[in-house]
Amino acid sequence: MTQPERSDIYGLIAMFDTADALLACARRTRAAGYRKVEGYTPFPVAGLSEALGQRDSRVAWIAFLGAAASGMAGYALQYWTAVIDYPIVSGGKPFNSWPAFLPVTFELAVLGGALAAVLGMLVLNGLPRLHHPVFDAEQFGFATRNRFFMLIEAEDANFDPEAIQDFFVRCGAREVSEVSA
Amino acid sequence: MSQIFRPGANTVARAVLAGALLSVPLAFLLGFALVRSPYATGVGIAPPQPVPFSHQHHVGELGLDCRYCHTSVETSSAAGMPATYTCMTCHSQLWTNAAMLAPVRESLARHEPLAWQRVYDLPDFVYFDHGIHIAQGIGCSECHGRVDTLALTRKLKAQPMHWCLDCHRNPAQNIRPRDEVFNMAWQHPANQLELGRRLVDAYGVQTSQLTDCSICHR
Amino acid sequence: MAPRAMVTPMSEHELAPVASPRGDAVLAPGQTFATVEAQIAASVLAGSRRLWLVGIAGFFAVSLLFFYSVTYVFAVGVGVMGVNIPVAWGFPIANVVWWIGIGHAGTLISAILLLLRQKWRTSINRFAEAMTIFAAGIAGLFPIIHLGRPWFAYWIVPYPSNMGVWPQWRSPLVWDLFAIATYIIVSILFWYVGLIPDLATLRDRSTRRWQQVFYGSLCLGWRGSALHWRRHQMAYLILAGLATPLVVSVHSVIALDFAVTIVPGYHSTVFPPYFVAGALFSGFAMVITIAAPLRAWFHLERLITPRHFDNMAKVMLAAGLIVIYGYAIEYFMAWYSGDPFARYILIRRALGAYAPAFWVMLACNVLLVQTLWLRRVRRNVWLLFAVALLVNVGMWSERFVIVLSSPHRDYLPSAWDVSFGTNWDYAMLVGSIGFFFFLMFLFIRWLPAVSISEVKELVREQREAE
Amino acid sequence: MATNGDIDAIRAQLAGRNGDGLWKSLEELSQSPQFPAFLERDLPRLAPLWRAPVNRRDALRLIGASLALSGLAGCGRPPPERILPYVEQPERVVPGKPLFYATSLTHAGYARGALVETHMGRPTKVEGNPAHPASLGATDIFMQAAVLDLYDPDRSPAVRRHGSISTWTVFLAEVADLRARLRRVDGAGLRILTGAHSSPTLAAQLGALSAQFPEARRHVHEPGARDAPRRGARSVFGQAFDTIYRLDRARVIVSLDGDFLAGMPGCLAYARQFADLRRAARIADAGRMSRLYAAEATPTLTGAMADRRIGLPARSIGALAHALAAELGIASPAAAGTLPEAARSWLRDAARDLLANAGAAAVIPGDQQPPAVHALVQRINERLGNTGRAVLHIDTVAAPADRAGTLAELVEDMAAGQVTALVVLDCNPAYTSPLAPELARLLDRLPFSAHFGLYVDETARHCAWHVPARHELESWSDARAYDGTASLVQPLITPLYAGVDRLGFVAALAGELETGAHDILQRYWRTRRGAGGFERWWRSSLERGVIEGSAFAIRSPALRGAVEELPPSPESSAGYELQVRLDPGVWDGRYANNAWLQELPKPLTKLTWDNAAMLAPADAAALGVARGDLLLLKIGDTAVEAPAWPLPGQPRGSIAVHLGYGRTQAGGIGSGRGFDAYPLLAPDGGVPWLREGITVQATGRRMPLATTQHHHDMEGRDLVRRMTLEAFRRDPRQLEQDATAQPPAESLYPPYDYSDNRAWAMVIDLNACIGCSACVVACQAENSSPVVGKHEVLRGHEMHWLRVDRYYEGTADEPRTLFQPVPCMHCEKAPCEYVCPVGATVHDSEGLNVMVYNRCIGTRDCSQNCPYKVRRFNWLDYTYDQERRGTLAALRNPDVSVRSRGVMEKCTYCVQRISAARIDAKKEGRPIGDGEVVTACQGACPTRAIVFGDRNDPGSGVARARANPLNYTLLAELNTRPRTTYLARVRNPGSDAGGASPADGDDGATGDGDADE
Repeated sequence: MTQPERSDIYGLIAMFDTADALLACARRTRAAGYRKVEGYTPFPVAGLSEALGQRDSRVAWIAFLGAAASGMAGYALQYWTAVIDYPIVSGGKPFNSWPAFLPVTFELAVLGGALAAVLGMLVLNGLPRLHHPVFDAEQFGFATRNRFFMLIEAEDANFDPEAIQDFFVRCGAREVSEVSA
Repeated sequence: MSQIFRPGANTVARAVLAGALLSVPLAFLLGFALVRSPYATGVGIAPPQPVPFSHQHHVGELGLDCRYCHTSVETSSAAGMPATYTCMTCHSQLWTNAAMLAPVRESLARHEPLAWQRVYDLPDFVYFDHGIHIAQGIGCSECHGRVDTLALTRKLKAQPMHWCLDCHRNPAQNIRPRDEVFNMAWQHPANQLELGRRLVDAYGVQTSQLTDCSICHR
Repeated sequence: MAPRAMVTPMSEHELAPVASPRGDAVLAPGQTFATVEAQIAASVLAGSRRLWLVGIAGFFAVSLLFFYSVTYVFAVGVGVMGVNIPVAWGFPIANVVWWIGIGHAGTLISAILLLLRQKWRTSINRFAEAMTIFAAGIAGLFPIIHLGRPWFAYWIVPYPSNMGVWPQWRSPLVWDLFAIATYIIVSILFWYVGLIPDLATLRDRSTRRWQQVFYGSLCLGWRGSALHWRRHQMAYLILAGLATPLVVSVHSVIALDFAVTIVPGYHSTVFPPYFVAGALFSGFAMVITIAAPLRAWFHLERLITPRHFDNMAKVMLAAGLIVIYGYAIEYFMAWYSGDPFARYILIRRALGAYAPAFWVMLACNVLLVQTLWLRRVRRNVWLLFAVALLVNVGMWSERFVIVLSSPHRDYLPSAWDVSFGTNWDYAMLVGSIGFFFFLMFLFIRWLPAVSISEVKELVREQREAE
Repeated sequence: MATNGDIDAIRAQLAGRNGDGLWKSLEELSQSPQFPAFLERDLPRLAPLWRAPVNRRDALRLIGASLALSGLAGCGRPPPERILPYVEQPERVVPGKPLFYATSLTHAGYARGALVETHMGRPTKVEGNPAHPASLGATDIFMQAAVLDLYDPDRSPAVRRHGSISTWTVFLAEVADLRARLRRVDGAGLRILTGAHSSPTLAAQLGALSAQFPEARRHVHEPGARDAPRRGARSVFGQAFDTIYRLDRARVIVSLDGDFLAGMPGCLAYARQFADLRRAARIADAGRMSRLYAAEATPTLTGAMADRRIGLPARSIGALAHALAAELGIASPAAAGTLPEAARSWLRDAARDLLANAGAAAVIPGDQQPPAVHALVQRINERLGNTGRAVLHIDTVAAPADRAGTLAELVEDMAAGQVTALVVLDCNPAYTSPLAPELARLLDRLPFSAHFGLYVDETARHCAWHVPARHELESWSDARAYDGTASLVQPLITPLYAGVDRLGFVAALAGELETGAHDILQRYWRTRRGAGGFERWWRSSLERGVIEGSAFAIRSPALRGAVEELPPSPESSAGYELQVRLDPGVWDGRYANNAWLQELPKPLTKLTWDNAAMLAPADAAALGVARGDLLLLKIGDTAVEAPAWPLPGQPRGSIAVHLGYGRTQAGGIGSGRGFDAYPLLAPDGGVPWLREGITVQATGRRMPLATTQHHHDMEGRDLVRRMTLEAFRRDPRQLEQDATAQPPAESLYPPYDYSDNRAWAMVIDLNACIGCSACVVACQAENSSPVVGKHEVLRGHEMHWLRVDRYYEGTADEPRTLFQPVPCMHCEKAPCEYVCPVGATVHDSEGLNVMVYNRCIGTRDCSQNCPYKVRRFNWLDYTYDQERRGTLAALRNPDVSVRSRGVMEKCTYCVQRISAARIDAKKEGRPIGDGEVVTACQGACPTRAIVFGDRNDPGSGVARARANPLNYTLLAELNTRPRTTYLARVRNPGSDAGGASPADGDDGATGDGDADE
């Protein structure tokens, strides 16, 4: 399609009354050929992100890697300090008393995993981001309370305000407004 | 609804977050730097002394042997500081009325000891024994550096515990022939390690024992 | 009390609140997004309350007692506490174990119940988590207070010191450091991650500028987009998955402080599971102790329903039974193993110098708990509150008995002696409790004590339930 | 107690300072006017924590804070330190190397040879002098504690006249006047009162003085004087003798209340000889040991070691002696009837063994027994042919009471106004006598009275003049041992205070002002020995610490007169008897200000800092009192309040109290502790130690008593392994079989291999250990262990690294007493180590369980996990006060770290001595020889019960001892693999059937050969 660049517009946003309405609309976006779509809800709505065709599970992998790395580092630290750097006889036990090294290894693995998961989530979500165009949208304050929003970005290949407008209306949006970039 | 924050806030927020995360390692680094700094170790600081004694002059130029003043260095844990009489053996003849030496003459006259400022001060719970190090072929300069080049005595090497351990773990890297111990100018040969290993065996240095806590702490 | 009026376009949920299908709902019937939000947010955003001021002032005074006595002990030496040879571990250690135990319920509710898809957790997990963080934090202080040279406490941390020496990794005390520190950090992360969306809600509810900035920056600019939620939920689930083994490991490690020694009365393989159970036991007791007044005070009756108390009581009962099993096994093993030393100490426990504490422990943790079999007790909030309170007392006596009584009759009769707390010990114990509630008060005033977004999710599900 | 005024003032001074600043400011404070006073009041000398909380807290907060801050300041630069070299280096003094000097320390007038360790002129530690007959290389608690007395800040620093500071010269002037006045009257009215002393030089001086003043009289007052033995000797020999013993020649010893292991001047030698016939090595080799019968009126170490013990009231001992004599056919079989059955069977067996071992036995009467008993026992020994072999007579050694007047006579004369001038030479009659109050009153009226002593004590307070004496370690003198051997006393340190030598003082009285003690001493010995080669002789005598061949000759006087009848044993229902004994710790009160001795647990009661009224548990029950309940002891019109101490083995109807407490002018440590028992002594000469017909009643009040052992039963745990000699003979390997019967728990980990290195180990022979506790004080002295005070001992905070456990078995009336010294076991699988989070206690390659104080953060997990509970913790700052008071800091062993608050400490096997030996050996390129490292406890032990050395050297004593079949491990079932092991206690009670009499066969204990082959 050929559309003039609308650089002063971030996208079109629609407000829905219920999660179900939003979900229903979301399920139709892909059929309608929209790709750069985002939904906003006050609580996680099951199925929404799938409906919008989002498949990102990198957080899990990041967490797993974090846990594995810091766990191994933990054991390595103990082994190096107790066996290589300064071995001292303590209680007549061998320098590498591996059973006694496991608790710390485990705790560090958990710590690493948790930190990785949270940081990963923040980074992937691009947080912190205190300022964002979508905050300018009318009524958007209710997105974290009891209203449900859907936004189609100007970036979208076939972005056409009028078309999107009545697409949203057809989906039963309570009101549609423009979000300036 | 309207924006609460200006666009710049994003960068600020991220900077703050990153800073918070980085501050922890930075604080650690600062600590390390501090305890290793001359402020803490006293390296290179020549404390004021009653008499501006110059090792450079007495040892470097006149060639006095360490043991002439530090008499008990071979026999005892303490190297020993010269009694006023020791100074006066020469200075009753030389520089007999040099103003610089007035405190020495006074000490003799009043029979009051000279009060020197410690330069190397190990903690009281460290029991370092000069005698055994000398006997096992550790030269003065290994720990004290080229004292014979100092016009005013100052600490040339910080002496933290891990520094002691480095040598106690592998004395071969620092040990030297016994007859070179008091030779300040002695240089480690190229084959030091190989020479060291021979000396360690010859002098019966029991390396396995040198890292025992009880070797230095009681 | 009433939520401030808001300009909200009407949505049919407000028009026709749905009655919950089952009588025994997690939430009271007729809840809507707006109402839950209002109820929860009210406690935070509404103007100051006299009751709150009085309470926090009182607890602050008690915390001062804590800080004074700690300073004194640091200044003069641990000798002012009731410790000696052979009883070299005293109140501080008992307090660590007790506080850590209390600190366990939060994570359990948030993590394990989340994994078990227990919906009823949503109303209580948030402040339970806060409780966990504060309790664990206080627990983390006591080992330091216990030290002879607290100013060298950092030597237990592995760092490249210029002494060239390292921690001694075989020591369970080192494991403690890592366990407790990890536990505190993970709890905070878990709590904060769960808090982010609610902070956003508060940002959008608040009308005063400073509140908007405050909550706005705390929520990191949360937008609630589907992708945010997707990752958020994944991270949250992973945290739960990690926290669950963690919470078990923490009190097991604490138990190992005792179990790995050869002190008769400490040296017992049953300690780890039995300490963990004890932790949940005292933890849930503390949750109830806090939930009951909180609910009455902020009128959260419709969020925290009798069913919550019922469930918590059941968990308490279950944990209590495991604890009782632990007591029994201790005695059984002492008899069965034929170890004369263990036998002797367990008898002295019941009859010796520490007998009073021992019998208090049995009365509270064994007898009293049996009342929880009765639905009437489980459903009567204030009755349950009383039971929970006494269980806390009983659990402290348990820690006290284990820590102090065991070494006082160990191997060589010539070395036997007894030791009891001095005023400083009691000052620190009472003070730490005061400090804990001081922190709780700050929390309920500044942050939503119940998870808004999760309750909303629940509301939606209840609507679909018809 | 500090008024808040003080505190605030100090706070003000401290305000706004931190770290080093505060530290320094505290330094300044110590000079500021109010601080010393404030220390006086709030920080009694050695232990900061004696008094009740409140004000102490303020004081300690300052200290604690400053320490905490300086601890943090530790991160920065260390505070600048100064080095003070000698102006003129003394010969042989090498900084950092100790020197040992031979000298003598006297106790109750008798000398024991000592080798004193000095660091650059500071005496820090006393060892025994092997060349000296009364020491044989061993020491007792009093010798060990002498160095603390030397540095005692409470010692009198100046001459005093009527209580205010004066000078020696002023005193000399007055003495000159006095002498002028006295010369006119030939010294009439001059009296000299001394304690017991054995110094030949002093005797000569006093003789010369009497020559100057014919009319002057001398009096001797020694509370522990041994009059009864001498009076007894005189009654049978017509002349006073001292009776001494050679117990290595006695296969059978019968003690009639005679505590030869502790009470007597020769006790160190006796203990060694006694042990030589009983130590495990000998039992294992020869299967034989001597047998000790002990009858005693109050539990003593001798009774604790006895194979057959019987407790009888003191008043019945005489009857027992008589009955024994009767059994042996010396006396007419009279009084025996009134003795209890137990006593009679004891008697029969004793008599049987004595007869069977005639000539190789000794009967030893107690010093507290009346002369008649001694007389009778002399006859018994004579009859059995023991005299001349195990029992020897020599001329009296210490200043004999019979050539001088007694204190009673002196007081009489003073009352009668016949005394114008009195000189009191180191004794303290205004306290150590029932006549004290009267004497004090009379002293105040006396025109001239001078007191010469270490302290401004009770007597000094009532004398016009007080002259501070020099401590023995500061002065020149000489003295004789129990066997007459003379030895020199030489100064090891320049006097700390303006003290005067004893010899110099007496010389001054004799008008001789210019010659010092050293010259006087040399002059005397020149006259005795002749000038030829004197200097060399003098040097060698000084170096050896003994004067060659000065021992008294053995006399063999003939018996005279007939056996005198002894009163039969009175009915036991004759009410309570009261025995007054010398305290095992503070003796007659002279050591009351010695904190080491005060805090040393008394061997049998384990009581510290107090004395008590010891009574039979049965009597306590009858009176309805328990430990610490205050009793009112009444005799006539004197009444004393004393806390009750039910003591197993104390005979019923008999109460024993210790002297030496209740002092008012002892100093900061000793004043106001316990109760004064002197008023209970019989005022007349009579039998001073026993009072009949005393009434006892409970007051209903209590006082806390600080004891270090609360539990006295082994609870059926096999801690002190013990068996009879018969059992051992039947099956010598029985202990090893026990060990193999229940092998210790297996360990998952392989044992660490020490075979390629030295492996230090210690073995303690429970047959030789007599429980005297010399090792405990020696350990304290060597390792500078702090004293904590009664308040802290009550809280279980005592700091002794080595304790001597005392267990009872049997009945409360006739208990068997077991001693077990418990140092650190240095376990190879040490439970304390693996629980330490910072590795502050770990193993070294020679198998020592080392404690790194400077790494310790004070988790105390190691102590929790130590099954032997040998670790000690610095609960509070116990060394602060010593830091403040220079003299006490000077006592510290420079080779041992000073432990700060919050740090764990424990027995190190004297690692500092091991290091010294290792370094010397390395320098000389040789291995460390066996016996080259001697631990402090080992060196002090009178009986050589402790063996220490390298387990891996098969020739070493310790290796041999570990191979002894009696060797066993304490709590072996725990599998801690200790390096310290014990040799099981073997008793030799024989049996009524007369089996296993020590008589059968010759165990080499005959002839005159020393038994330690």
